[in-house]
Amino acid sequence: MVQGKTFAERLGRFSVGFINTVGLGICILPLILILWLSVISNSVLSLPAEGYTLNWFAEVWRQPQFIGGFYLSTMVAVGATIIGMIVTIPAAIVLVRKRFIGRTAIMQLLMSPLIVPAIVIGASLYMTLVELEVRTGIPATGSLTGFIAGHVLLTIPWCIRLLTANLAGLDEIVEEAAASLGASPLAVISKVTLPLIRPGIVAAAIFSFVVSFGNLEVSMFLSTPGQLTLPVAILQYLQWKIDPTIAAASVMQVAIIGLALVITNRFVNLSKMV
Amino acid sequence: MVQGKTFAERLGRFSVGFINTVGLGICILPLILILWLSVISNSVLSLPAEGYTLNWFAEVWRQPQFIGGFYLSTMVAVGATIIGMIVTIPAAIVLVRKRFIGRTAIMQLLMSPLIVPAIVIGASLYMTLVELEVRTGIPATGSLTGFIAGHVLLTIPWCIRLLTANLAGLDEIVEEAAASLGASPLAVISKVTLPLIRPGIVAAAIFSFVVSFGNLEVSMFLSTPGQLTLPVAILQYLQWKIDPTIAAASVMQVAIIGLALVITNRFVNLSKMV
Amino acid sequence: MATVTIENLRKIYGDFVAVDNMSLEVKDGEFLILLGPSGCGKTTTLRMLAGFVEQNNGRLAIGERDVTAEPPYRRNIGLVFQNYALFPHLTIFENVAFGLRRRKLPEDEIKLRVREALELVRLGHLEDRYPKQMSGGQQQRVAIARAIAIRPDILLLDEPLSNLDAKLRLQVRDELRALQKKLNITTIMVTHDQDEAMYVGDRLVVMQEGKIQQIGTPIELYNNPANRFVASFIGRTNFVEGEIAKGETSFKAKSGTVIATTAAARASNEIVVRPEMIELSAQKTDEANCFDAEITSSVFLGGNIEIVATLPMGDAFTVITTVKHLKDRGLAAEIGSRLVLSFSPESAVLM
Amino acid sequence: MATVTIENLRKIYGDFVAVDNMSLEVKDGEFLILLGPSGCGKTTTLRMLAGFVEQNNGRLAIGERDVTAEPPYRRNIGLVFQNYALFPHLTIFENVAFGLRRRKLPEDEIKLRVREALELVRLGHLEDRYPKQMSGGQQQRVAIARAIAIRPDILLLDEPLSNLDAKLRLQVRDELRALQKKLNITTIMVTHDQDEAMYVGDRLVVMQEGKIQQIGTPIELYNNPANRFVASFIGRTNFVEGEIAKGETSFKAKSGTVIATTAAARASNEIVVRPEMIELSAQKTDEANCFDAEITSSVFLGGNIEIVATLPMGDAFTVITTVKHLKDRGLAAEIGSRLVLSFSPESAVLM
Repeated sequence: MVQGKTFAERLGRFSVGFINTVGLGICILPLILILWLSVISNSVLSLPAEGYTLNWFAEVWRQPQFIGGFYLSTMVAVGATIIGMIVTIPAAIVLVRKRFIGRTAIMQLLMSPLIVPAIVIGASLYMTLVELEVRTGIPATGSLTGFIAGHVLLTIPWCIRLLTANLAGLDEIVEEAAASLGASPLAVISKVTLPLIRPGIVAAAIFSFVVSFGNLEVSMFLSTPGQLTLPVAILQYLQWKIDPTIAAASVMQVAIIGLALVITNRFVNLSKMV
Repeated sequence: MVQGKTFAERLGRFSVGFINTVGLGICILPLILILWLSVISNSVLSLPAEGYTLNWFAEVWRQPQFIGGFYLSTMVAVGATIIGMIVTIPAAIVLVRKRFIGRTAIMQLLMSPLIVPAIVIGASLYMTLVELEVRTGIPATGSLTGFIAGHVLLTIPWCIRLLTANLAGLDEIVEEAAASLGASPLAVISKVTLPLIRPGIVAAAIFSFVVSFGNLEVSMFLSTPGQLTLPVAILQYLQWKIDPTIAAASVMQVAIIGLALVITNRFVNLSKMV
Repeated sequence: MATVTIENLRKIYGDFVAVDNMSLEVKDGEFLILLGPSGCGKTTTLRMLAGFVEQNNGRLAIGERDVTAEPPYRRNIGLVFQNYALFPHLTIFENVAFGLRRRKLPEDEIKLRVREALELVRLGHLEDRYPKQMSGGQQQRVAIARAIAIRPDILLLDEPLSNLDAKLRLQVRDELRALQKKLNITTIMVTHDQDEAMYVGDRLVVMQEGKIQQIGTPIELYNNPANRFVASFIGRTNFVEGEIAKGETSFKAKSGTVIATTAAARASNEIVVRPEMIELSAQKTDEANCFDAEITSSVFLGGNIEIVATLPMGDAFTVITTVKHLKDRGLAAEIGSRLVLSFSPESAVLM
Repeated sequence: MATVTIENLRKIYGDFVAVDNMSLEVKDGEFLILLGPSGCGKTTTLRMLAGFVEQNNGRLAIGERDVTAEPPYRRNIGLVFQNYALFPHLTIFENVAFGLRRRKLPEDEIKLRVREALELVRLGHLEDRYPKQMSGGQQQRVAIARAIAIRPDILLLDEPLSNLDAKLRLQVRDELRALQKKLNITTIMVTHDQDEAMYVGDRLVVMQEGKIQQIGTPIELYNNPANRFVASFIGRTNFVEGEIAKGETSFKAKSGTVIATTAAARASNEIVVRPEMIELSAQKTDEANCFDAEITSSVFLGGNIEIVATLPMGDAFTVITTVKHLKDRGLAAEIGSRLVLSFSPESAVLM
């Protein structure tokens, strides 16, 4: 558009620029701060910085709960992502491609974990698992299975949302073309539908991983001593001691997720789909 | 599509049905359980039920931290939603409509809170506010302003995402038509763009409210004694006592959010846009 | 290569009757067109033939084979869609090979038949490209190659030309017609464009509101439209309201003008005169219908010229002729000039 | 109501020259068409006139007013888009009133002018509807009313008919032409459809690759195309390759056929003969170009008939004539039948 010149327009432009800058600043300021805090040499988390060191990152590795937390978080996130994908890919295909009674209702129910506060999900899941433990004698809280089951719940709405959006954008006519060429319904899905929604599948998997890896509310309820995810370990450490280790652990957590994203970005253009 | 008949197809159909049912079950089971737990008369949260009562809901209202938590959560959620919208509507318009250098980078930065674990955001925000308190002497943690500032951070990515999706779906040609009829850029936005992305604005506002209302990680860090949001209050209560009150409080939290959604649904079709 | 039998086909969506008890025989090797405005049921009929829409009633057969209950992937029908519907993740070669691989043919055979199909549409040199690297016309030719590579019993085309540019449309249209004649494959095409339909179709099925209005060759439909709808949909038409009793040979127009016709088979209150059947001249002719007229509009359309000539009684006739024809007769088609308009009684067709 | 001046207009996207140093004068009240295939720069030109695309070079003026640096909302141009671009959240009345409200006219004046504009497109009775409750043809008529209600200096139309059905397109086309003549408003329309262009346009600007190929009335472009591109884009054409030296009157085709022409203004190796300029007859004529030929293809197109006649030397000529014309001459257009083909030296135009 050609530049406008009236005062009102200039004011409008200025406000937009100002609000954008402030918004952006609010968003990235904490991340910059935590990055800074992770390298200051003060032994208690405070400012001004007395000097700079990378020791806190080494310190993270000396804390067994961080190592264990990192390991457990990764296992849980990977497990929840895989199981979530196995459940949601067929579900999404059925939801988008078939017209049946109650379709909208099911769609909304599958979305409900997005709306229900995570602490409610965590608490109800905890009670379910405790009940299960009491009844069957099989330990559920603190077990990898329990964590994964809980986290799958969190990832399902993300996966359904990303996959159904991708499927809805895929012209059904291409699937019809495949059928007319002799492809059975299963062949249509494996040869046409799945290859074409690969971006959606990758995006869903990444989001599942990120949501699961970063989750606190649900993990908190499911954790038992010695079986902590990284966010829970960070929380517990914070209750005990506030030093830059915690900033370093946070930075590492963000770095790991960021790395996963950068690697995936090499294969599919993430910014187009998230 | 006409029904297929081979064994492989039947197997495929069966698996899809099975996986769907299980997936759905996993999703709604905890919600049903918590609803049930909120009405059993056992004084400790356990099964089997000894009887049914609605007393726990009354009990919620006798707990000052729940009342205060509910009030604070609502204030924070409303505040964060309003400020989030003021910041993100112009930002989204600029991001979608203008081509400028660094546009993609800014878009990704604005999305970053979706990817960074909430506990990291909470921790870094906490440190920022503590630092601010120390430097300025103005109390930041536990203040409504502090809470809202923290929660706006959480709502920004949601708003940007929903608004940009809506804006991208709006044919620019309608805006050009308005300009050709003599509407200045500001008139185009107020008379055409904003009315047409109303569904996106409503969806963004709802999501902001829900995300803010249900948040635990950030609120946890910002809470001071006597200044708790509802999820933090529930968490603290859980550490002290496990009885059906907590289930009742959770049910009420979900009910409030659900009610907000139902009311909004009367004005815009939510299932189309979320 | 087969006949197609449609018997009492019916499709209802809620209250809306999309296709109403339709019966039709398509001959072996015929190029049949389903023609009509949007919503007339032509596409629904095609989709029922392909198996994507389930009929409420009726029987469908390809040759001797009843396909009424067959799923799409067992009907052995070649389909070409309006928006090409190529597989974007596969090369042109793999697009064309898709149907052959589903048939589990040996690799050598697949190569042979893909190359053959691509040669037919003159795209053999582009087999390693992806669909998005090609123009619309090329993509539609690939879609045609993909459909014929499986050697289908019949070919169904759903508005295959309407996504193409005006000039390209003519080219692909000519190719499509030549290919169909060469392969001699029974073909059913859906279109809303009468020019396209007349150009490629052996027979045209004109549909409206789910019902067949008339079936015939282009010249049959043009010369003897069964009703007002067909008359207005096929070619351009002058409608004249008035009245004629059974057996009479003169039609009294509302304006008072009297038009000579052949003996009326029945009473009627409307006739049509095709704009191309009207002759313009400087002097009176000895044609039964001969009127003085004034040119009130004249548009040059490249070769053709479209003239509106108004009679003293007020009747306006559109006349389509060629510039050459006018020149040969020494006529200028200037607005306001006066001339004589004449047409034979056979050209005044009863509605 | 104003002239439009385009001077040295140029637009470059990266390496791609969309519009290449274009200059053009549009007369007051003229209906000018920018015609060309997709990507020829016609839409970019229109968008620069409207102010939505900034030119790299050049000057634009409406009447005496230089609008080169004006933003779109101060150019006072009426715009009609391909996809109507109505405001879906406003009623028809408010859609048409939009531009008037921006001009802060009194409410009475707005009511008057909205009603007037809607009457012009015969939609006065639907002012309370919303766009989505209307058909495509009605929506486009509202878009036209909205554009003219602001009494713009000029009207710009961007493929206004291409989203409409074939039959509806003809109707809206006729209305558009009548309305433009009635209001006598300078109008520039972009289209890729030559029939549409010839029907409505006073003058046509044929564009290719960002450059103007020829400007002229339909009949000028048809009779004297400046180059091969214009010849093939406007109307149907028979190209004959061969050679002729300057001043000569006989063109030697590659096949060996000799074609009589008017004295060549320059040496050339191609001529074009319009299909409508060729006469078919049973006997030899005394026309300078007269050849025996065999009909190798014949397609009835409703009134017109398109015949391909092949000469003994192998040259194939497409001939377009009417069924009536053939009948008057007692010719049957059956494939395989032999007849005589003739055309005047003036009809063989040098490229």
